Amino acid sequence: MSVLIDRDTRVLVQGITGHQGTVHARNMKAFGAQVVAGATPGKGGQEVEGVPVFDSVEAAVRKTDANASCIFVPAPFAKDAYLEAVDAGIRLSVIVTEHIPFHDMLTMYHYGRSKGARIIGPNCPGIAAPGKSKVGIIPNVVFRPGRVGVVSRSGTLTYEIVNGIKEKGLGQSTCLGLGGDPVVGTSFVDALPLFEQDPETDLVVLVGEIGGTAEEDAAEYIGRHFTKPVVAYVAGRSAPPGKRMGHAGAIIARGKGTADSKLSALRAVGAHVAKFPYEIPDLVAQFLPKSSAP
Amino acid sequence: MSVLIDRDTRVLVQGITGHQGTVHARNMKAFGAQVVAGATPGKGGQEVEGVPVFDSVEAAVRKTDANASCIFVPAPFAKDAYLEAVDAGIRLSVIVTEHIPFHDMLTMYHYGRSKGARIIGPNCPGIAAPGKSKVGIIPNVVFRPGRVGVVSRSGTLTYEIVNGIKEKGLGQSTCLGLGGDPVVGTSFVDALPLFEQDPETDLVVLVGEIGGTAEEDAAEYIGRHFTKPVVAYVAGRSAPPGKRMGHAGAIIARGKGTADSKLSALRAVGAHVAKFPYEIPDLVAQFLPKSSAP
Amino acid sequence: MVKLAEWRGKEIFRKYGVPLPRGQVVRSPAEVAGALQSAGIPLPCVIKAQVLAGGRGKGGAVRFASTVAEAEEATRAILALEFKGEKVREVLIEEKLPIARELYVSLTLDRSRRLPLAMASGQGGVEIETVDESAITRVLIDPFPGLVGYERRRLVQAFGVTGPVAKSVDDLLGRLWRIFVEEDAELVEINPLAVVGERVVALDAKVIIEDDAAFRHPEFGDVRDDRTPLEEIAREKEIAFVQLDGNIGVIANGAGLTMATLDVLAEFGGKPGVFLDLGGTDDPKKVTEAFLLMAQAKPAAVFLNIFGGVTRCDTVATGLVEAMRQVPDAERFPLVARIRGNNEAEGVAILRSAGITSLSDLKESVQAVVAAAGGRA
Amino acid sequence: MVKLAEWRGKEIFRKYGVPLPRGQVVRSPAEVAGALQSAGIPLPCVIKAQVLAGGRGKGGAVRFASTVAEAEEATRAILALEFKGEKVREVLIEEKLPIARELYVSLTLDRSRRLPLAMASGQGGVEIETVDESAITRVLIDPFPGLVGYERRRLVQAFGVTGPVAKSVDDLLGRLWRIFVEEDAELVEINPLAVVGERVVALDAKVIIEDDAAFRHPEFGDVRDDRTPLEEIAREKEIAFVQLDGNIGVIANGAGLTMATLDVLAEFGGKPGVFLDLGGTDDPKKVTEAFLLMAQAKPAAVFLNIFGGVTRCDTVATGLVEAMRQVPDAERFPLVARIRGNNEAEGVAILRSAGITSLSDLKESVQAVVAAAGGRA
Repeated sequence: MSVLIDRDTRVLVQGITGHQGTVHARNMKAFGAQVVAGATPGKGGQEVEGVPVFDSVEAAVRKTDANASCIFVPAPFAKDAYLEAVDAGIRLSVIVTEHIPFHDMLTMYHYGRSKGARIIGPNCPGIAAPGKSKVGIIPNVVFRPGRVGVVSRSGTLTYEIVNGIKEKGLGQSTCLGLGGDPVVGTSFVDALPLFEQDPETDLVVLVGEIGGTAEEDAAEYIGRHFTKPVVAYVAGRSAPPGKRMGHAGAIIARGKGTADSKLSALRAVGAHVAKFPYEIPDLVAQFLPKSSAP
Repeated sequence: MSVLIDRDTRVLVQGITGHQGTVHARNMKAFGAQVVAGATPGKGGQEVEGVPVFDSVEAAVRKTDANASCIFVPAPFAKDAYLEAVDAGIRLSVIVTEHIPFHDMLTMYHYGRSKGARIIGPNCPGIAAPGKSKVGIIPNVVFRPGRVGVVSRSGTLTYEIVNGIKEKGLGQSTCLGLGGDPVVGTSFVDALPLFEQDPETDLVVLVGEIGGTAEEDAAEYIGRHFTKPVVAYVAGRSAPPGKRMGHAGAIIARGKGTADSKLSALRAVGAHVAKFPYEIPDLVAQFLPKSSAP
Repeated sequence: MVKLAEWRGKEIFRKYGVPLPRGQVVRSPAEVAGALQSAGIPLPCVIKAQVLAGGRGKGGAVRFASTVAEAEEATRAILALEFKGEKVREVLIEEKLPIARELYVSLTLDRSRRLPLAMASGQGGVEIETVDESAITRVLIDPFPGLVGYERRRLVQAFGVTGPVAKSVDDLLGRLWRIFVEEDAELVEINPLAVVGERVVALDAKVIIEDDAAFRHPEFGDVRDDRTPLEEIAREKEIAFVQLDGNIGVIANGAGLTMATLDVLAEFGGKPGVFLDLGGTDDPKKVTEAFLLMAQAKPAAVFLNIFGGVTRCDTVATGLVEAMRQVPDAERFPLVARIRGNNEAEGVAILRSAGITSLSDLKESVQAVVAAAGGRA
Repeated sequence: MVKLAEWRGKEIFRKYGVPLPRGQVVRSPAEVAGALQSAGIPLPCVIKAQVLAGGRGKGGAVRFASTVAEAEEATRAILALEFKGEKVREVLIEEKLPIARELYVSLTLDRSRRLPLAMASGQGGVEIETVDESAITRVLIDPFPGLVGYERRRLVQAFGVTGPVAKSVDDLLGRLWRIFVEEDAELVEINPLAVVGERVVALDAKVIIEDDAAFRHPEFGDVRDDRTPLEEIAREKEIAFVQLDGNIGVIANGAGLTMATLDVLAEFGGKPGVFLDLGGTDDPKKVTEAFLLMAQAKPAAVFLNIFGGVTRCDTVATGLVEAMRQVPDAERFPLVARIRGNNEAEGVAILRSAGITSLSDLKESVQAVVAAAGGRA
């Protein structure tokens, strides 16, 4: 069992007829994911990358038993797309869309939660479990099946880190990109228990960044409950306060959210902290339990 | 075990300092209920009927471990009082208050439900389990412990029926007054499973009235799942369409909600239908399983 | 229920930006010419009686006019109508639009599901009860997050419209939802909703504000609704009072008990004329007030059925005796009482000493009051 | 972030009925006398610079005047200020109220709990960061059902006010909640909230509208915020672009990678001058546009760090080469590139053939760019 997805995951792509939706539907299929349906209002009946498109999520679920969705719908309509997925019974949605207003996200998160549904993202690369499935946009080529879990708030930085782990001759169990927004559906403290319980993960790489207290919360959780080795990196040590550094969530506000605060919290609970991203693969190799398959 | 409440139920009275709140706090105590706290904003520190009063529900729960509330707060403030109870961890609230706007009740119901909380009412007499506890305003004198369950949309009519059962030498397990509003927290279909599962109930008296389709829904449930005998009565056979008959929910609207529709649905699933309320005790005596203790 | 006449419903629609025909309310033919001009209503125009009952079209309460003089004449004629028992006090004059299609849309409450319910049909302009179920689309709405985009799309699809008309419907639905919630409505209905060119326009407006939420909407305090004058007074006094077709007044405590009493009465040949639910009151003054109101309805006889649970029988009896003392001779009625429960003996004693018949069996009491009413009829 | 100046925040407050001092904005001393009269502002009055930076009181950007002439003079003086680097364009003139107490209240987002957070303190008029935690009451608010009565009561209690003042605060809190939600705010703050007689009045207003929700609020389209001119242009082009204190421009793809690159640069003695996140773009035109913007910031050197995952290295290289061709001589800068991943070989070849240094080790590349920037400084 990988984390959140496996070979049986049946993926619906919301917004499949757009450029991004089409490209990544193809990539997910190439990675081995079961992409069973697409949904775009008014485009029902078409096929995209060999995948049937439906007018509504309800119809897509009814006809294909899709049980996870990947959302590429533009920000002004993303809330609606997600609520439609929840009401149609989808319980896992990866939201790739960037620039969703956080007030919308509050509604999405709390409504979804009341129905037992989980969001990964928004503004995130999604989930990939090499050899099994992928819901999202993480490049296929960086992966190799293995026993390292990766959980991150970044996109491209994560790809480079995952690629570095591969180049070191190691592989990944599941890589989870949580997204760079101030309000995310799944945060480190939500994700870590999944890795703790996953028998295929022996070590977790945690990639944080400035803004908020997700890393501090993670450190508290790690100190109390997490038994596997953690390699951690936090981007933004040199960022000035009050500026949004590319991600809506990457901002030091009123003295809160500095890299130093996060790093010292993580160090205090025994995480192996990398100063530079290129040190991560070495740390992984050093602390990965020796019993791990390569 | 009775239905919903028992000897361990710790009752908080919201609005205890008002006339109704005070009177019924006293009556509940006289019935044997553990009334452990009252709450009225700004009146914290007082005592009413020997019960300590708190400014907030949160404080009342923290200090007294109250686990059910009985709400007498006036309609414009009832929504707030209920939400406060839910947020303080109360999972059972009897709302006696009449005239709560149904839009408020929609919020209360769905918010409460998302937290796993249950409402009895509003505009209802509440719950009484003779010999055990009472949350609400049903008169103490009509009861006698026994094996007849009563579930009803009416108030006084129920008292008279319960009293009739007592005068027949029989007694009640639990009496549940659901309230006369169009939106109630607990309807017949929500209540019947509780009586089905209650080993102390051998027969259920169902007292309906015109308006809505709660009795038709109940009939469907009874036909499929209910194994105990049901004696049913529906008030309002002679009521004209389009008029609210005292209860906000008692209205035949656009052809829906007639007594005939309800009575024929109940008859069709084998309920023993009383034409007049005074026939109910006889029917109960006739159909109560012989093994029942008196 | 606070049922709003079409023109008041449309005032709300205007406030929320729902597209409407140009129109104005007048209360006399003399206002017609000015209204046409000030509201910019072109000819031909439509003149509609502002009454709460339905079926105005067939009932002669809607007319068309091609000239100002015709409009004045139509207004005069309609203001002279008594439509299904209701005097016409206002007339709404509106432009006559070129209608491509008539649709139906409404928001109401699904009591069983405890959710707002949207209904849409491509077959508007007729009573929705007569439309085949297969031609009606129903969408249940979660109060949180409210009527969302994909639900609106399903409703739009029910109309089979596309392009700008679909956009216009989608926009309209969002506005109706806001009205439903913010105005505490129990019904918001547009029938017909007309397709006019590339947009939809609300030709009619049916809005009912929930009675229990009236305290949040003092602006509707003057709405008379379709209550009788006595029902109106009862409402002000917060007494549940409904006038019916028969001649026997029924007073009981509790809505269920009062209804049940009516049922028994009807079964034994009585004709209920007034439903009066005393509620949980314990206050003799309130009882007196209720009886005086009952007297004004001039029943042939009155049946009082009280079960004293929370209420005490003796205080009800005291209130009743006081009321009978105050009732003018012209409004006197024979009275049969049945009071049981709390302080029953004291109550019965009070009644008997005032010469009021008091029985304890329901069937017997009902038969007595039917006889009393018949004897007087 | 769309940070609104005090007067614009107060325009929103007014729309939602938040009590304010009488006041008016002026843009020149000549408007002062008219403003005092038309807004009915009594003397003495307060004159406040409309700038985004805090600490106006101590910084001479708030003055008092007892006569019209004094008010004009104060306006002239303040309009001449450059406050913490920001030119003063508007001045807000307001009545000076008799203040009994100064309170603090705000609504913001608790990211960890994913809930709106209300904060209240009886110690207003100072920066909330300097107030002791024990003097701050925090209430998390569920978006459904919103800020409810008992939560407002807890906030009111934080102020230790009662009677009509408490009622005024309770009413205010409901209005602030509506602003927070309906205006898509990320911060609504009143500091100080003044007790004046039996009510509270918002003396200051700090409202930040969320950037991502700007599409729902075209009315704030002209707000300049505290962005630099180049940041303003970048925002219009939807490029994540932040100007910093140093002299080296950093272009990377992805916020995390760009931040990490800055960190490495700083560690090896470089001084980042521009943060430019290309995002997930694959479009050479967009890359060209980003480079031209970077050139305008006149960096001493530029470091390009690309990991091609979704992005292709060759298209980035193509865009870069095209940009270097278009950059005017005056804006030329030394460039070090590191591109890895998707189509890496093709990308490197394109760069090398255009004479651009391309290394693959991050540390080496960073050292090279630091040297290049130093050589030019």
